[in-house]
Amino acid sequence: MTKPKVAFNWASSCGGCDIAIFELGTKLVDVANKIDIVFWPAVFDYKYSDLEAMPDKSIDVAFFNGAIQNSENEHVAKLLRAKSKMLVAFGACAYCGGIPALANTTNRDQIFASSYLETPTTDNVEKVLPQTKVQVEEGELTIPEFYNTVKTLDQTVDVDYYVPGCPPVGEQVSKVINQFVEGGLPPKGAVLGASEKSLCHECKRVKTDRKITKIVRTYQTIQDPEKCLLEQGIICMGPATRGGCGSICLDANMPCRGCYGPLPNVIDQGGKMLSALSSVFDADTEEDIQKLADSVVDPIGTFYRFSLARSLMRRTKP
Amino acid sequence: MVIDLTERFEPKIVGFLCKWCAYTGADLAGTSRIKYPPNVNAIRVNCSGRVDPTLVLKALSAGADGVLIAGCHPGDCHYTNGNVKTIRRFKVLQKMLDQFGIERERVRLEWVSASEGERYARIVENMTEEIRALGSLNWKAKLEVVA
Amino acid sequence: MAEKIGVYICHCGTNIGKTVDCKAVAEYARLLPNVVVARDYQYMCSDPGQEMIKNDIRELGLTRVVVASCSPLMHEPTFRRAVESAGLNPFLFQMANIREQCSWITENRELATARAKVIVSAAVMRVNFNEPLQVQKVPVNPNVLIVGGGITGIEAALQIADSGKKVYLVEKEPTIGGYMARFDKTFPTLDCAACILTPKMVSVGQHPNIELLSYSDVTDFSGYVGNFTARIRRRPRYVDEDKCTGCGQCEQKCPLSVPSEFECDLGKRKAIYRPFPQAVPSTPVIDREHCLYFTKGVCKVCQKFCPRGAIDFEQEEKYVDVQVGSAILATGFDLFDASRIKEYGYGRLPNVITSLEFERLTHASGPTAGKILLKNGKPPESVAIVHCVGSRDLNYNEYCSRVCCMYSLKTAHLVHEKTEAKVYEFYIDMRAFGKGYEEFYKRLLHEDVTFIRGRVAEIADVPQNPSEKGKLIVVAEDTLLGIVRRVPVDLAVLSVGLEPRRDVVQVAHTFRISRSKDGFFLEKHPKLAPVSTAGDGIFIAGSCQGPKDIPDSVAQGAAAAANVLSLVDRKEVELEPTIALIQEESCSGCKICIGLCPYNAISFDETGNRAVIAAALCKGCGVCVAACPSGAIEQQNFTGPQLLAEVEAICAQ
Amino acid sequence: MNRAYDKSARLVCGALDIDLAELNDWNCCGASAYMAIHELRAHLLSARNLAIAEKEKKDLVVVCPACLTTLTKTNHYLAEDSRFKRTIGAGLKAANLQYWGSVKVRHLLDVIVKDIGESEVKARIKRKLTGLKVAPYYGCQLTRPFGEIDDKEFPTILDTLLKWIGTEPVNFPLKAKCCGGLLMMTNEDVALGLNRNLLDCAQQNGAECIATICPLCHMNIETYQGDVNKMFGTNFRIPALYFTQLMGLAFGFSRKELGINEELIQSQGVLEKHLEVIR
Repeated sequence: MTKPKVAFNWASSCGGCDIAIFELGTKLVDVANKIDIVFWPAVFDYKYSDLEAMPDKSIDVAFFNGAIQNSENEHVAKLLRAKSKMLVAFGACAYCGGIPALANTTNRDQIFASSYLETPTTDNVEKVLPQTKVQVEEGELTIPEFYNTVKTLDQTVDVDYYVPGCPPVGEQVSKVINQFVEGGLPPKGAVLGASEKSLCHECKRVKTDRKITKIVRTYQTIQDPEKCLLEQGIICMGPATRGGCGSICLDANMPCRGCYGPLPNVIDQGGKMLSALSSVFDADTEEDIQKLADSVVDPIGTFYRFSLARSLMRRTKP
Repeated sequence: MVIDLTERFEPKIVGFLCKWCAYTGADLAGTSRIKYPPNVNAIRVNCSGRVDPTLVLKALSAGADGVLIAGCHPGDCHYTNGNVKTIRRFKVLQKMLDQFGIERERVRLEWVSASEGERYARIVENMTEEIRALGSLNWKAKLEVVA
Repeated sequence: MAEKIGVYICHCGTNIGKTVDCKAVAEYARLLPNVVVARDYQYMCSDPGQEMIKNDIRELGLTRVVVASCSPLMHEPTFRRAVESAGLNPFLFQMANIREQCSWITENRELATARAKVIVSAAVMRVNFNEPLQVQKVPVNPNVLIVGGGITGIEAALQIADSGKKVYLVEKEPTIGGYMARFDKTFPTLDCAACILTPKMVSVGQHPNIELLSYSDVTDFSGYVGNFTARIRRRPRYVDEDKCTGCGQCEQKCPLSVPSEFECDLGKRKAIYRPFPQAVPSTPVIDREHCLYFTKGVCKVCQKFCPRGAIDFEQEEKYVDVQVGSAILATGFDLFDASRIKEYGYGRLPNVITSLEFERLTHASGPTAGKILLKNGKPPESVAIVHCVGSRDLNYNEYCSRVCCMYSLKTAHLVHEKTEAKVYEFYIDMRAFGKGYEEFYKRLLHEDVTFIRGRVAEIADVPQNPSEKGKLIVVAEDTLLGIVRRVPVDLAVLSVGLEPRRDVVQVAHTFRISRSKDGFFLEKHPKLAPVSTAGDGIFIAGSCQGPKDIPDSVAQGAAAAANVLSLVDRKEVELEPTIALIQEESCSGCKICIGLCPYNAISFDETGNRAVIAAALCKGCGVCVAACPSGAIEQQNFTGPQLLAEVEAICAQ
Repeated sequence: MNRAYDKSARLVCGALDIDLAELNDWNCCGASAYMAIHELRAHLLSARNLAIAEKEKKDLVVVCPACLTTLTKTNHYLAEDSRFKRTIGAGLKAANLQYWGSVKVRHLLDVIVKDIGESEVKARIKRKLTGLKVAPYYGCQLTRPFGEIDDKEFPTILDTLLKWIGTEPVNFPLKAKCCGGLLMMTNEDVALGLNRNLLDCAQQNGAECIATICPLCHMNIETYQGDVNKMFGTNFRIPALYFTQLMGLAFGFSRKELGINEELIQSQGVLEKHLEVIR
């Protein structure tokens, strides 16, 4: 039996998804033995021209991590789509936009201004901003075009499967790769390597009284490690987030931030979490409710930390 | 007077009306032949407490210029306190919509009893005027332009 | 398989057709996905209209039906029945309201037609996602709760009890009888109120099928049509109803006299009392606020003299739960508080009195034994009767209280009959619409009463000339003469209007029924369902729905009784299946929903680690559906996909 | 005589620690005549004041009931009528102003009685006005048409304040009746008749002076007593004092400071009977 040809790509992301594959540790060797890696720029020296040279559909499966934030990301996404039989959105960024998609609360001009002009450490007297083309003595230099709005992979090209997580946990990664090697894949469009139920289902903390009397941030309180964090006033995205990660954040006394994305029946993770959270506010008068609502700082950053690009609104006012 | 349709922007407003109070109130406005702008398209729900914020986000992202949620006055809810839960969600939603850059005039929570046809008409009229002044939201189309 | 949808656009005569181009809407609908037939017709609710739908279901094999016509509150049941009779599940039908919320709100045909298209497309898109549902049938408990023992409640109670059904009649006061028991004569026949009321009160007291719970109120009312539980608070009388014979010894011996509420504080009663001698039940009640034993710890004279040992100072408030299938609210009205109109001087000027005070003055068993007297004990030489006090006045109540014109005429007649006084009636319009009422007005016109058409501006005590000294000066613009008149009188009787009872908000909450703009309870339909409410199984009758005279109140009491009996004899009722269901495989057990249900219908299954909804308790508000972060709860007939389809259709236009 | 109202109101507010700041660049409220001639422009004038107040993050306190009514009316219309709001908005924009509707308009009397309260007022009393019989005269505009301060037809708020400062408000059934207002210029006979009724009622009920809250009422009562006497053969000499002047006396300010003795009908005799310094 020929080993499946596999590609890994890193687009707009932190690189954690590539690390996640290394995290397989000794298992990585087993995995590597079962597959034939044909493209993995994070690890080996591949050029896009190598990829372009491959025949269409010659790669069996491409794992694509990272969101689409510039023309390079988009180009490679399209390229990999053409060259691969199956394309997998790997990790929160490719699946839902991830942290990079929080850029959708602002826009290119503001990002450039902040990065290249306004930060105190920036020394840019001539106020030079990135240009896609620049003429130098040696000829024309180009860099990719930076987009106003970050997109998910499937908003750019057709996607076969999704693997959530920031990054996907190691145990799930090896399971997923095995699914591709050994078969047993669900129908196209499915989310792999995650549970069909929310994180609450696997969370070991005790849930009792669903009443939120206050909202605090993690540094403002000392957590009870046995009790549900929501009941302690810490916004935990667990109820509105797929499980499967093993609730590792909760074990470290940190709330779920929602990286495993929305549940199967849910079209907008943030909207659902907002609804669930505010429904159990322990306040009945408009005034009291307002007070609690005011203590939710940065709703977008809280409810859509990883899924803004995949949300209904996608970004702030265009 | 002939109204020139091409000139005036007609806001598209999605209304979620609870069947006990607001929807009946809206019916009463009609039965009383009160004239008001036909810009709110009503979706009947049993209680304003059924209105998942996702539905509001859906409407705004799909092309609505505004969303009206209308239920029974606090204390008058047919289901005791469904509307209180609506207030809870609405207050946080409002805060989030601020962040999204959506003007507060576009998404409103109002109380209309079954006998307040006049009030319903006034609310719709007022809301239509305010959104007309703000202009179209047109989220879906604008998203594509700024990509 | 794609659905086959039939769309029917109703003209409703010209109601819709005048402003909506129904043909154009039908043509538009024909092009919508899955629509196989779209027709427009004059009256869809007519027999031929309904037949058209049934035929299409049979012949074209329709799997979904949309009718665009009036509000679903009007004809949804009609069309559901039609669809069902053709073999389609009634919930595969969707109604689009293009009348109340479309054709009637604008005169702009272009806008109305455009809007009708949006409404129809939303219904069509939604109906694709409609699912066949089964209605649940539940038995009807034949027992009936009636709240309020005035003439309306009495009439309803007797009608129902006579048919052999059990009635729980709850009355807040120590006795039944309501306002009617305090009136002297009734218009226009001038028969004595007590003579016609007290026999009925006695019948209530003795009826084997009526359990009278006086001095009590309903604090909680839960359940659903056919199966309600009412919690009734029984306030302590401190007199054992079973032992007391109503001999009246205690009242005679009680040393303490206080102003009598029944007599509008014009007369006295004892600290242990019956509001009036013919009270039903005849058991007295101890007024804890005044009773010397309760205030000072001494006395107990009544206990000493009671031949049956019925006095029980240890009695406590208690709650009883009764199971009923239906309820009639006949909670009546309150009189407008005349002191709110400061310029009329009620409460400030001694000889300005209300019409109810007048009733007590003129009542033979009242504080003056039927003599009409001023505060100084002298008979008045002139009397002004002021209409519309608190009625037809935007500052207070916009509505007409309906009874005041007629009782004012009666007041005039009684003053004329019993005194030598000159009588003036200040009215805005004379409304004498009932049987024999206009004739009564004619009679009064001949009784030497001066009718002045003008709303009274003020009742002053600042004289401007000697003839006004020591008098009340009634100032009004006489709109027939076009001059301002100042009429000096000795006594002014304010014909106060009728208002919702002070506790109307609380009662509306307890029974979860709506109120109309004027504050009275809201009927289901002003013409066709005047004693029904939006709450199935809960009926309203008499002045709690709006001001009514005695004949109308009695008629409504009987009408409500007929409604109740019809419900009881049906034996079972259908419940709307719009309840919430949890999809077991999607529930994560996060417990967000558990505390949200106002009916405690959601419980947690610890072993299965998931929430469970008790279908019988769910009333379908959908709060849990909106809150569930897993999207695991759906509300039947209001599912996410159904509502999203509507939103999308509206936004797509 | 209106200067006396201004002076006394400022002194009283100072004593009560009410920090009054004169509205920057304020204009006429648009009352009376302008409202009748061009309603929209009158509202614009009023809205301009409101907008300036909002910009300065202030609420408005007025002593003139006509200003109160006009400003409140504009506020009400703006809150209820979105078209009106847009029109006014456009007008304000021309002056680089905008108004969101956050400004509250209050009458000083209302502020003193409801916000400052009995104990604060009583704590500042330095002289007794015991037994001074005062007719509390509200005029027509303080409570009408909104009735936000007190009952529209039979207010008692001034009675309450007068009691706090030790005077004896008499029964004055005509307390909210018309003083004749601007009719004094157009239909003097009617206006004088109305005035006579007021004076007569005050005298019948034993009032030694009339406490006023409205500059126009005050002027009519004071200036025209002679004409009333001439026309009706009466002999009224009832001084009128602003409520702030009476408060100022109780608070220990000198008559000169309060503008007392500037009035046409001297109050000296009446006041001297009752004033005594608390030692």
